[in-house]
Amino acid sequence: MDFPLLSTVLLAPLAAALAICLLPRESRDQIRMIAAGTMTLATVLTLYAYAAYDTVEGGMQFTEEVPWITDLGVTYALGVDGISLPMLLLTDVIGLASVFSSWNIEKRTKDFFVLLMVLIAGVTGTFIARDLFIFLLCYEVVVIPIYIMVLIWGSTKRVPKEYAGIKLTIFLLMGSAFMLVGVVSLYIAAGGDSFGMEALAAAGQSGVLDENFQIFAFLLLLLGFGSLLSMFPFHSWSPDGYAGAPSAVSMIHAGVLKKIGGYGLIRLGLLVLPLGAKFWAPLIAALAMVNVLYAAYIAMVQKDLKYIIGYSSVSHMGYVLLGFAALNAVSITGAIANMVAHGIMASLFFSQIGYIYERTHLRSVPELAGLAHHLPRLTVGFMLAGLASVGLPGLIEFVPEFTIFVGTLSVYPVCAFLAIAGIIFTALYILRMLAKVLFGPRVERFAGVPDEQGADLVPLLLLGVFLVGFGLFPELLMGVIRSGVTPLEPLLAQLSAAPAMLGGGF
Amino acid sequence: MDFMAVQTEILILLLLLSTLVTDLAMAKGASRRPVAYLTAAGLAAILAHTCGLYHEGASPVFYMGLFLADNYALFFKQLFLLGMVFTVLFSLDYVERCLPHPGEFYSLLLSALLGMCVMASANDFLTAFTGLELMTVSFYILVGFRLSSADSGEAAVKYLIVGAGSTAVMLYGISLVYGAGGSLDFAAVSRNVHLFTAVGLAGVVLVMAGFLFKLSAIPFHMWAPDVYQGAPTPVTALLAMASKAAGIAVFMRVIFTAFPYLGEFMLPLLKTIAALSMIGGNLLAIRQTDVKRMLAYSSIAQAGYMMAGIVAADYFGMKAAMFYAMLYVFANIGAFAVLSVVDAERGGTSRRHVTGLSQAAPMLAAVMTISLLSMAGIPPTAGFAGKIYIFTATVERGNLWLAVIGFVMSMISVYYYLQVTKAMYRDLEPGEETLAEPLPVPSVARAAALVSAAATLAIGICPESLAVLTNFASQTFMQ
Amino acid sequence: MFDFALTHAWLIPLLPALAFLIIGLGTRRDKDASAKIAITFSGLSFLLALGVLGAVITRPIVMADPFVMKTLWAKVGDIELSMGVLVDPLTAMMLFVVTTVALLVQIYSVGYMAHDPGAGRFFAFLSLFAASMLGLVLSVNFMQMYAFWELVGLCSYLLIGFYYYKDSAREAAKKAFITTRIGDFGMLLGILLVQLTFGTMDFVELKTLLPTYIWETGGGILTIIALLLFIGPIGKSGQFPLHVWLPDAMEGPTPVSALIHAATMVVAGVYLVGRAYFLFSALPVVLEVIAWVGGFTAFFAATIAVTQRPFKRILAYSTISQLGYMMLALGVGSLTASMFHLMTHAFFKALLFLCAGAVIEAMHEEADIFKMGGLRERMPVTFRCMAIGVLAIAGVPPLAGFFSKDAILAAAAEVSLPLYLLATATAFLTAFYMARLLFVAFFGEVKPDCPAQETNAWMRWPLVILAALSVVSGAWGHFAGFGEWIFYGPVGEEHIDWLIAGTSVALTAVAFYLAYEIYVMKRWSAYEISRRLGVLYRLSYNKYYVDEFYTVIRNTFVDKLGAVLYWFDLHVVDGVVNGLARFTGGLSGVLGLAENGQVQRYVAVFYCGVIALTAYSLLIAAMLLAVVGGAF
Amino acid sequence: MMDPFSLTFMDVFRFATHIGLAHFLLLAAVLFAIGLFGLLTRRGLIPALMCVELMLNAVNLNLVAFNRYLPMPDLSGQLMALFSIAVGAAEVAVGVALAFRVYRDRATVNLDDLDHLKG
Repeated sequence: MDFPLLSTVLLAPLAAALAICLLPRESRDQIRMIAAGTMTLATVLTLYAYAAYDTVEGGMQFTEEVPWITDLGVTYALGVDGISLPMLLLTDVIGLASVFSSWNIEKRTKDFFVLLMVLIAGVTGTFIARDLFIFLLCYEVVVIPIYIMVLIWGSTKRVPKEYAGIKLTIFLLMGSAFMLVGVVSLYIAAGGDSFGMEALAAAGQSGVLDENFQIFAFLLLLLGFGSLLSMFPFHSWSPDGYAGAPSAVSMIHAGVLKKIGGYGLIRLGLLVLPLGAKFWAPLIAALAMVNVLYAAYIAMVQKDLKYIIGYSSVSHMGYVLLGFAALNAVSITGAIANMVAHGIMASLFFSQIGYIYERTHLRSVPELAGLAHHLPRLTVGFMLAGLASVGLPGLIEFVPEFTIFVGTLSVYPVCAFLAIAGIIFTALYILRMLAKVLFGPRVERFAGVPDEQGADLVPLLLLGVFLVGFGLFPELLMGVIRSGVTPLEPLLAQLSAAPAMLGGGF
Repeated sequence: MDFMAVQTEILILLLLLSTLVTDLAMAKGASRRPVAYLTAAGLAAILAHTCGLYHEGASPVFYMGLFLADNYALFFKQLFLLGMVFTVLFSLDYVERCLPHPGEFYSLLLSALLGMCVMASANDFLTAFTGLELMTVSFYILVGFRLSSADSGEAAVKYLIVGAGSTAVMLYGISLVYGAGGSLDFAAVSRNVHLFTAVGLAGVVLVMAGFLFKLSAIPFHMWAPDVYQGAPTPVTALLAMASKAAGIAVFMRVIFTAFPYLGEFMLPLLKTIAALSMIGGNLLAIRQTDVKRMLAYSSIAQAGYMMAGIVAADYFGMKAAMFYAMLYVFANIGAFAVLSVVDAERGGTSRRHVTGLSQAAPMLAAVMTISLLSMAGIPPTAGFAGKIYIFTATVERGNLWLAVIGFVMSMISVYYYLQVTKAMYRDLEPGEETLAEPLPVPSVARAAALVSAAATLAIGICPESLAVLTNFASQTFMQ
Repeated sequence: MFDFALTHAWLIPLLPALAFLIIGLGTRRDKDASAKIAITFSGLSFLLALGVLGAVITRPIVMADPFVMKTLWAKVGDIELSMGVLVDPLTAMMLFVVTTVALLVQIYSVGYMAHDPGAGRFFAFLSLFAASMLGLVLSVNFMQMYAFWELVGLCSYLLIGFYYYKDSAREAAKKAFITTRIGDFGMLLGILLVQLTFGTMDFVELKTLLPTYIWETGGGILTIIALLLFIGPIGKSGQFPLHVWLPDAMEGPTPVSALIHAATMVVAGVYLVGRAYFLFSALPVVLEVIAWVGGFTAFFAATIAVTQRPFKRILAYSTISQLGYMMLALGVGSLTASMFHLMTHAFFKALLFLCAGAVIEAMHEEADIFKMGGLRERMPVTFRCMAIGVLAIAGVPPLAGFFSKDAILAAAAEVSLPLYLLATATAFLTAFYMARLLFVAFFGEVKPDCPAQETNAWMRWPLVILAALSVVSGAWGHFAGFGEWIFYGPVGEEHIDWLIAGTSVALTAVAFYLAYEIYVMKRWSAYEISRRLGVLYRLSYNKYYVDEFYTVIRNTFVDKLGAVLYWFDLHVVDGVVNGLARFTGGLSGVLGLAENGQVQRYVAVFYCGVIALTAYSLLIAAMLLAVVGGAF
Repeated sequence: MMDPFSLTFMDVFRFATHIGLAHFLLLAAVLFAIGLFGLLTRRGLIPALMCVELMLNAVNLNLVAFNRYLPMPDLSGQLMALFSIAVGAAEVAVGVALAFRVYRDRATVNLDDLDHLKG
């Protein structure tokens, strides 16, 4: 390892945060430029890593290892494989887009970008960590900046932003409390000498951790990752939180942070506690099905754009959960791909909603109409995101969704059937929203609203490129993910051979 | 009679005397800043001196094993010294403005410190008791030191009444243990089989009650909120970190040297108390609007966490508790440094008083947030590493439920810590604009706050250094 | 040259896609340039399609041995999702039809959209549609077909909603998308089951795997798969009960109606069944379902068309009806007849719609046929083309419709008498309402303020070409051996059953006569007749209240249920969360009550703790005593 | 340990006439309890301090009695009692000083009235 690429990607935002700290409050332009420059650098490096990743060889690449806390067995170990690399890419792309989405923030600009950079660094860390301690550390680092950002730059709609912020924070932290217990007991049970994910996974798969323990520990992890992934009934923080948060936070939160839940379930739940995963999978599948339909139904009666997308993302996370629960190579590939797809799509949505809100201070569907007349670019952004979330081919969501369906239908026929029915409801609420907001007669009130240009256009272009690019050439995404999932196949085969315990066949 | 064993105490005593003399020598009404600088410089020098006292092998003992200057004691003494130095520094301005007779204030701080150091080194009940009382009586006065505030007097009286009651209980316990164990020496007591009789066991629990009072563990916590709230802010800081740490120091030594064979008997008790403290402290803190009072409840919960480390009853747990005690010092310094400045400038420590601090003094707000997050155990602050140490030790001994309570309650605690953060960071409402005006922050206090926050982050990111120290200290003790 | 076309068949969808990109990213604002680009690329695509047709004929490529090229699109697990081209006579015919109609419609649109500021966007969408439809036609597997199936649905959505500022257009677009989505849901399930059952979605592979599978395991699951797959065509091809979107889709610009909602996209469902006919034909139950759905839809839609007034809506119901015919043909086992009718229908229905466009444009967006009249004189070319279209669809020999419809009737007669009767009745109704349309709009007096003028050349020439195709395609297909070219199973005998043909021609004549008497000679009052028919008339006029039924369903099962669930979310799920928070806060308050400031209370609590501890220690001591014995 | 039900009159008599360790312990316990009772019930600050003093003296009695009656190696119990007396004195001194201070602030030394800090 010559150049510490991942460390650079991880630490660059922190360095930027520090640099911004040292600037005077008034130099807003420099602050923005630093943030944008740093994120561009990180994105370019990540893209390089994505391109240079050897999918044939697979496994952890770009690894870095420095012993850190020896008496706990913590190592500063970074690395990416086919599962984490797409997530890393997602993080940096959305991070970059969110910087531009926040371009026009004039209120306490300095504080905002410091927090945003810390947030991005935290999320980045969770995906590239190969050590559980670092994973947890980075994850929890993220929560507090979000709270402060909601508090200062958030907006009060259905619920006060203070409520939304604290709900989100406490919910996630409560989840992480269970997760911490799970992780600590895991660490002890595996011998208490290493937090390294590979070491723990080896312990889990070789039978050092007995089945009862795995079942128990997985439940704890599920509580943590499940609430992060807004699994029913732990989802209620998510729409409120997104509605309260400034758009950059919504973007990162819906786009990336939520995915830590799915990523963690695979990285820890499946790899370290395979028997636990096997035990709880049917329950997860049932809840996933509820997620898909329940949230879609609720999204249908929402008025606030952010609530619609909030519930929509709860609904989409149901597919991810379902993919996970089916525990086969295809469905898990689909789950990972779906996380990427939803990340790009949801953050595009939030950036566009953010733009509307910034310019009109309106977010309620009944109050908006006919924006297509005045804001054609925004319309394109909205349509792209909307159509992607409907699952149209040529856009990013199609192949992942299809993959999940293929992977799950044979395992959980009923759940999958109902979840697939979700595509109808998704179409229903998305199209209703698009129709109402974008189309219809010209409304003179919006005549003076300028269309997106300059920095405002960047999120649309950036996310749009990935939305369409991965849609038209899914192998760019699926190839990398496949190299990450292929090593799991023996484990998954072993699992599927074992009988289901919690009443299979939902 | 190895006087080298008591060199730290002797130095502190000398410093104490010199502050008294200096104070007397100075003109009436003159600023007592020189005394403060003398105190701080002297303490810093002693702290530097103690760094050289860590040793391998046998520890120096003073007078028939009454007083043991081992690495364990040394660690805690450094902890007290550290807390004291920072407190003196960040409260310079506060003391000058809010307290009468600042010279005597420093002398009393030093006598409390002396008491703590004696406690840390105590190797029999007599020494422990003496140290404890030296500290406690000094604190009675310190708590009531803010003559301008009636609350301060009330707090002192309450502390005195409850504290005297607890002293009586502890003494009664000591007398029973003495009767059963036939000695006041820890090691001698531990060897006496009569400790397992009704008298012996009753004595043991009464002694423990006395120490638990110092730790303000539930149900011996009732005094803490009132006293913390009423006391002058620097004194509150010391109560929270140093007094508590001294309690922990002597408590652990008593448990592990005097009653080492009583594990089966005591552990369920201690676990219950730890759990109660974690739950009760955090729950009670939720409704508080005064930050100092909230920190009092929070300190009850912190005592619970440290006890959770102690009940692991092994080297790891002890190390974890020591680690936690140390990082708690830094967290407290940060929080109270900010509070002292706010208290001095705005005349109070309620949430109302810290409102808008992120604009009035962004650095202080950041330090406050970091310190509170460290108490809550959110990374990358030291508290996270501390909690991981404590609860890995706890889980390792099979007490998973304690870890569940600990983690869940610490997340609940984030709620009330964030209420403070919220007050500092939220948008100001109309009519509150004055709160955004820059707050004059004394440079020494600023430096102290910054250093503590930096230390909190440094320990959080790189816990190894401190862990090595605690390892070393606890190992020699366990031999 | 033909080989070049064949090996570059993938360019056929790609060229219009390219046009979409160029227009979308570049020339969107420049109407003329956009039109030129769209037409150029469509033209190239048309030429390639002709080349492919040539290759299929000359090589020859037969149904049993298609030409296949494919490339890996994405690989998940061990499932390979590929994209590619499959060329056989069926494909070639479809390519020809689609590219021809698309090209003509685009030319027509130059005239039609001349004054619309959004013309650039229009051409972009049309190109995208052509690309998607051609991709669908060339599909090598179910996944590809589903992908393009969705894309044509998208284009349809975009084009129906082209006049996005009109509420009705916006609603119609939404309705179209969602209704077809319901069908897609079934189809997606079917496709997934195909993949799970056979481990492949490739048409060629499936075709070889299927017989063994049926032989080994029977048809149980296959029947389910096929029925699920068929839900897709029900949605897309406007079969009952998912036909409701198609009449509303006429909100789009008329060229769109011609291209998408008459000639090409709506037949995608028929094409899918045709493409997967190896599967459907192996399952008699499914075939029966298809036949009855088709037959019923054909008749049902025809009865509605009889009473409608808007020009395009009549044509829309006519389309539904004709699609029903095609399904019927498939259901009774004649791929040939179905595809034949598909082709002829594409030409004459496109013709009819383009005529409709011309008329409506000339009438300044007036759509009600009873407000027209005498257009024959004002728009002679349009009238002649329209007449040809009407005669063709009515099945008057020797126009195209005669041959294809006759083939269907003959096939139906072979299988089932009720179906045959249903189809014949439909034929009668078709002739009647088409005649009604023609007579009401084009005959009679010219209304006083009628603004109609003959259309411009851009619009006229495509009409003429389509009219010519409507005349010759039937005879050409019949005599050139369509049935030996596109078929499944044994080669069908190409002959005309004179009894059946005679019956239908006679019925057509009667229908024309009746219409003439009612609407031109006014011998009987149309109003009187409708009044006499009473309920039947109202049912037909109100489209059997299917829309209203769906509205009720949607209101109760979607919106109301959504509201209920939202309530549940707010008050139960969130209620628990908030309740827990409130409980914790409340607990804090209650516990805080102990802290009342009274120091003696504090001391008391302290001593309670001490007493509890002491009691515990004494208990332990007693237990120790009991175990060990001895005394202090 | 004696079984209370098998106590004879002689046992009671012996206990009443032969003063030993048990008597001192009992006395100390009673004194302690009295002090505690006073601490909990007396409303004045000064009486409360006196009660604390009583409790401390009970402990001293204990220590001295143990040292006298049990075979102890040294005089540490008595030593402890001396320390305890000193500490008690210090506490009372501080206590009285605080009483003055509180009286100056609040014009009362009634413990019930010192309830500004609560909640």
